[in-house]
Amino acid sequence: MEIPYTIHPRPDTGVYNAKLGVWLFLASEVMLFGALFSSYVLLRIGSDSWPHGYSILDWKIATFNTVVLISSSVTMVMSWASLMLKDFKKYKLYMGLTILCAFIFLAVKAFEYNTKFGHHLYPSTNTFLAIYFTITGLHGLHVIGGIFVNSYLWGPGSKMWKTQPERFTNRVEVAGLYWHFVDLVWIFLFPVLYLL
Amino acid sequence: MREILGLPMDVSTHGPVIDNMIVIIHWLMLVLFVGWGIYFLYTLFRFRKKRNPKANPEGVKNHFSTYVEIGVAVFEGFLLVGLAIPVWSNVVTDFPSGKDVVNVRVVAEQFAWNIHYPGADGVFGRRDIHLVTSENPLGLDRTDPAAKDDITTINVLHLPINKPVLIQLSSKDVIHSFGIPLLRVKQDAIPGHNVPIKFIATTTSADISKQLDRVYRIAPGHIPVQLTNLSAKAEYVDKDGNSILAVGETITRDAIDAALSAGITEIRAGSDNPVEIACAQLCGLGHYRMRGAVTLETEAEFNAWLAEEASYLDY
Amino acid sequence: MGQKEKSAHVVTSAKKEHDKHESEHHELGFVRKYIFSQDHKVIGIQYGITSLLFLLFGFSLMMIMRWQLAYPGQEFPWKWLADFMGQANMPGGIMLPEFYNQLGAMHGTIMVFLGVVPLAVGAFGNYVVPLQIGTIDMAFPKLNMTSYWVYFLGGVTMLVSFAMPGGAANSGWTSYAPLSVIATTGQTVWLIGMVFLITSSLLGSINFIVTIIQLRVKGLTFMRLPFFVWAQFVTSFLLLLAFPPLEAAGVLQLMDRLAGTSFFLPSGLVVSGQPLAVSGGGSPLLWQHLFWFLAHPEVYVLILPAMGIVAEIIANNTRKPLWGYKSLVYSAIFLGFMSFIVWAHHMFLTGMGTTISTFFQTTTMIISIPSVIILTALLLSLWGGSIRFTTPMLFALAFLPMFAIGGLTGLPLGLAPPDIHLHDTYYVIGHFHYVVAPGTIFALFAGIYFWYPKVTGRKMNELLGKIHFWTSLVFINGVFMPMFIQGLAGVSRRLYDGGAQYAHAQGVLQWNEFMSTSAWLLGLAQIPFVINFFWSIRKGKKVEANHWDATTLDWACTTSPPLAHGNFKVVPEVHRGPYDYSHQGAQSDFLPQNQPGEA
Amino acid sequence: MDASSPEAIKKQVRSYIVVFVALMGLTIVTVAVSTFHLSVAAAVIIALAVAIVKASLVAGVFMHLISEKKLIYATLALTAIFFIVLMILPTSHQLDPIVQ
Ligand code: HEA
Ligand code: HEA
Ligand code: CUA
Ligand SMILES: [Cu+2]
Repeated sequence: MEIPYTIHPRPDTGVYNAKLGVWLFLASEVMLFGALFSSYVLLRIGSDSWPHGYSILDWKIATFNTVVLISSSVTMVMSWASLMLKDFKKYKLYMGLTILCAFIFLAVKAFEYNTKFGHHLYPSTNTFLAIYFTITGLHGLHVIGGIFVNSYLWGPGSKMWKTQPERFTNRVEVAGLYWHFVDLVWIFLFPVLYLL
Repeated sequence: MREILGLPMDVSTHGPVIDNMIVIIHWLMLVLFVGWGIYFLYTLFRFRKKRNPKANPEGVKNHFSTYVEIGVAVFEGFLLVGLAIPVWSNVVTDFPSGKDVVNVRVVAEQFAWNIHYPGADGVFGRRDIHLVTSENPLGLDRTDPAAKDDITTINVLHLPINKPVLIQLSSKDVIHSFGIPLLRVKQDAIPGHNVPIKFIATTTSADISKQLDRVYRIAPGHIPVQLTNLSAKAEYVDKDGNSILAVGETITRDAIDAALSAGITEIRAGSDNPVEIACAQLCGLGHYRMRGAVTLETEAEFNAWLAEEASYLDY
Repeated sequence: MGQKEKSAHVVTSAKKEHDKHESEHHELGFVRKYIFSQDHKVIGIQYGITSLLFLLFGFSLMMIMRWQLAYPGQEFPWKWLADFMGQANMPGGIMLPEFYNQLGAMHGTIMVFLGVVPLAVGAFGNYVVPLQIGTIDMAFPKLNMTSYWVYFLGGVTMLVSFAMPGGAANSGWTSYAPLSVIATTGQTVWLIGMVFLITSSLLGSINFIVTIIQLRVKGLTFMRLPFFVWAQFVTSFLLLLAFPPLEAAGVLQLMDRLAGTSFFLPSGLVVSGQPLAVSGGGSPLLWQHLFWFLAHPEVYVLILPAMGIVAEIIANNTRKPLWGYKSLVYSAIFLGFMSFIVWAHHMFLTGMGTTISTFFQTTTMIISIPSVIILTALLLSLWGGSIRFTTPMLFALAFLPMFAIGGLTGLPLGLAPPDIHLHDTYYVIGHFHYVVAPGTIFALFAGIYFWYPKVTGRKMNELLGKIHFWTSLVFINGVFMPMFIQGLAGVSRRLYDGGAQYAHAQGVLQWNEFMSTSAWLLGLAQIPFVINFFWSIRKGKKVEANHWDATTLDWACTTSPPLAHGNFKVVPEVHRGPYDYSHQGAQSDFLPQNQPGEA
Repeated sequence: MDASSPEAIKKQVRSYIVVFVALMGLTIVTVAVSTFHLSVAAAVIIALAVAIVKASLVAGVFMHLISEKKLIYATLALTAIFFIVLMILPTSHQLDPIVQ
């Protein structure tokens, strides 16, 4: 016997298992980042003075990274749409672009960290930098996680397209939900850390 | 109920209200527990399989339990609105000020209570963490004019009775909790925070000590008393009529040995320092011994003590 | 979800592959079958054994501590054990305060995160939930396996922490900053261990929620779910949404410890006479908020599955439906919801103004109402029953008054003014042990005796079970009842010498010896259980698949159902509510959920 | 209409492009606004408002939330409530301490 609803939605709930699963996972992620944002608010309100993000951090480079991450979100959803249109070649292209964008994002982030360290700005320097490094670091780990998942789906995992195309499309959709969430977190991180 | 619960003696003006609440809630708990307990035991007896081989799936039909639940909810509502909220608000607002108030600062550290009186000028002197040494645990800057007359002690807190006391509580390192069970006072001492506490004590330590004594069993190799300031409340003599312990005399290990060899196994004794600061928050390996002694005394005695302490300061 | 659910068919495409997979299943080697198994039943048993061992370990730590509490500063009587714990911890057989604090922190951590939750959720949830909803496995078997092994890793990490320089974590299970930030290396290991345990719980809870929502068989509407499944369902949501903030807090504390940040360190700290060289600007209370945001819901994670087990056993052993099934379900949901907004009742004495304390006092009083309703419903379920006093039933029955004592003593703590006197005294210790030990642990014992025949096909011995029950009941009260007396007298918790220093404690100190003796006797009282547990695997009385004449689907499948998705030969279909006992006009006194027809 | 038909997907793809352009535009808006150095309150409100709009676009369109099932909404609503609790309560404790 097989576990039901791994591919097709259950009629009364309207979703397949993995989709519900990933949304629940994202719910827990909301609480994870929520706690960090809450810490940010509490520490900022409790502090005597708080630096403006733009006076310490490089908002230009971060704007560039925002553009990169948003673009990767679009390519991600396009890769799924390509599968829905049964165009595997295009899927490969868009997924490849998504992964590329993720790497660019990380490279820029690494460069940013490096300049900060070069100026002797560390997490231990002050609370602002502490929270900056912690949240962006955690976000960066999520990006790395996304790279692993997406690379698997781009490379070895894509064999499934031949045997179980529907299931594979579902997998890409689920990975996409996660990836958009990573983008969504950055959409808040960017103004909160760099612009305020 | 108060006696059954074994609440310690209460020597503050706001304490009785808290005790009352504790008592009232325990009445509620008792009624609920005994009521349901009787029902519970009766049901187990009445509906055991032997007596009731066939169950009746209908079960209870009446709404009695709903009324009980509503009753509990209403009572809790009353406790909340009628007592808890106003009492708490009373505890944390309207802090006394003016000349009549005894101002003390308490700074906790691992594992001691640093007590700081503002001295004759009524102003606390400047403190600086870089001045902290083992002689000057508060980091008091004695060059500050306001600090010159400040009195500091460690683990020794003297307070007058019948006068409003205002304590400013903070901590140097980790979180401690400033608890004085007999005064019904407890407040976490959190580094980076400064929390005011207010109370009025009603009884001197000497009077409390007179009222509080109990019998200690003594046995070889098993001395229950770790307290240095425990003194006898009765006269103990050996067979020959030689005094082992006189009233008010401090109990030593030697005295215990002597008493044991005289066949005495119980000693009535009381503490000279019955009012204590007990650290209530885990603060490290010395948490268990982070004890301060509070001496409640008359205003005259208190002022005399302050004067004596001030005389040790060389300014 | 409506009463009339659309049919839930097994997908046809799965059938095509059926044969192929069937052959695969027979080829599973020992390792895949029993160690890295993906079958929910094996995983459930793995969780069960591991968590029972941790419970025993956590209890042993406490029995050692109780020696120090009864006879402060005296030499430990068993030299080999003192030697085993090391000269650094017990020089000359005398326990050091540092070591006492380690034992306390680890007792709390192990009992909560490695003992009770994995047993209640990991073991019972895993084994029973898929069976009760009539499905063949959890929704994500690989994930299920992962969560067990991550839990295992977390457990090993916690054990390893004892070998760190300075020993294990010693800042209490609450790990309040700044104490925990300046603590020895053990704290870092504790944090890493917690990250593992949190990850495991998150994976597990996602799996449970998806399983319960998606894999219920045809006819099993939400309002026909056994209460146990409901309890697990609500529990999973608590784990899912409350744990991440602790994970965040753990990351922040790791940063404070390893990267020199000061999230929880305010400016101007002076530790051991030296100004602490950190940037400062942090908040110690931030840790407390994030910790209790998890830890309060966590206590309902401890109690809800226990209530679920007790409900199943009461319905079965009274031979009648649960009284007020709907109110039980709604109360559990409401309880779960409210448990997210009461947490600061652990923080009344951190300096709360009137407004915020009013909020938390009010929510705390509100949350006690659903507990009262659940308990009332369980008590009323007894009325009119035909009560069989089997061993599981005895434990389930004892749960009721024991939980009542624990719950009722929560009330004075929930109001801020009495909490001034009672906070961080032994009264609190008494309060929560009554809910977790004679409460939850008893319910878990009940569950073990109840589902043992399902797992092994044999019954545990009734006589040994009854000896276990009565001795445990007596001694566990002997341990915890005097705590209220000490607490009311004002004795603080976490005292290395049990309060021997304090004048106000002198009148109640004599209880320490009594409590310790009771704790050791409670330890002895577990021997019949352990013997029974292992002896019955081979020698217990053989019983049929539905030994207790129960109605829920877990009893509709065979004894120890075949592994690898083999729970049910035919997918069952559900036709009635979960507890159709003593149905009027029916021939037998129970109608299984999958029995068609009106009667 | 079948949401997975090629026509429907193609229509969706067009909406992805629109959203992409909108997201880029909004990014420029936040950055531009931040160069005015408004008061903290105003800056926070504008930045958060823009971020929320952007996030809704991503969640609504890219994550298909606008056409998602009730079950997912319920889960997210629950999460949203506790998220708000988490954001508000710790800080309100900080803002209501015991002071003289
Ligand atoms: C399973 C765990 C569990 C449960 C269910 C509860 C339930 C409750 N708890 Fe408890 N609590 C803990 C575990 C638990 N607690 C732990 C672990 C701590 C300490 C943590 C630490 O500091 O280390 C703690 C601490 C704690 C505190 C902090 C105390 C302090 O530190 O000062 C408070 C304060 O409000 C509190 C309140 C409550 C309340 C109001 C309930 C309510 O939900 C209770 C409602 C129940 C009832 C009201 C009972 C109903 C009874 C009847 C209807 C009678 C029936 C009679 C018969 C059957 C005879 N708890
Ligand atoms: C779920 C939680 C849980 C449980 C079940 C227990 C169970 C017990 N606890 Fe614990 N305790 C805590 C959670 C728990 N505790 C916490 C959180 C703290 C606070 C820590 C801190 O201060 O930070 C604490 C603190 C605490 C203290 C206070 C220490 C102090 O303040 O200094 C004491 C003192 O006596 C104590 C005693 C006991 C005892 C005697 C039991 C007994 O009831 C134990 C009974 C156990 C069993 C009966 C299990 C037996 C298991 C088996 C027999 C398994 C058999 C195995 C196989 C078959 C394979 N506990
Ligand atoms: Cu200071 Cu405990
Ligand atoms: Cu709580």
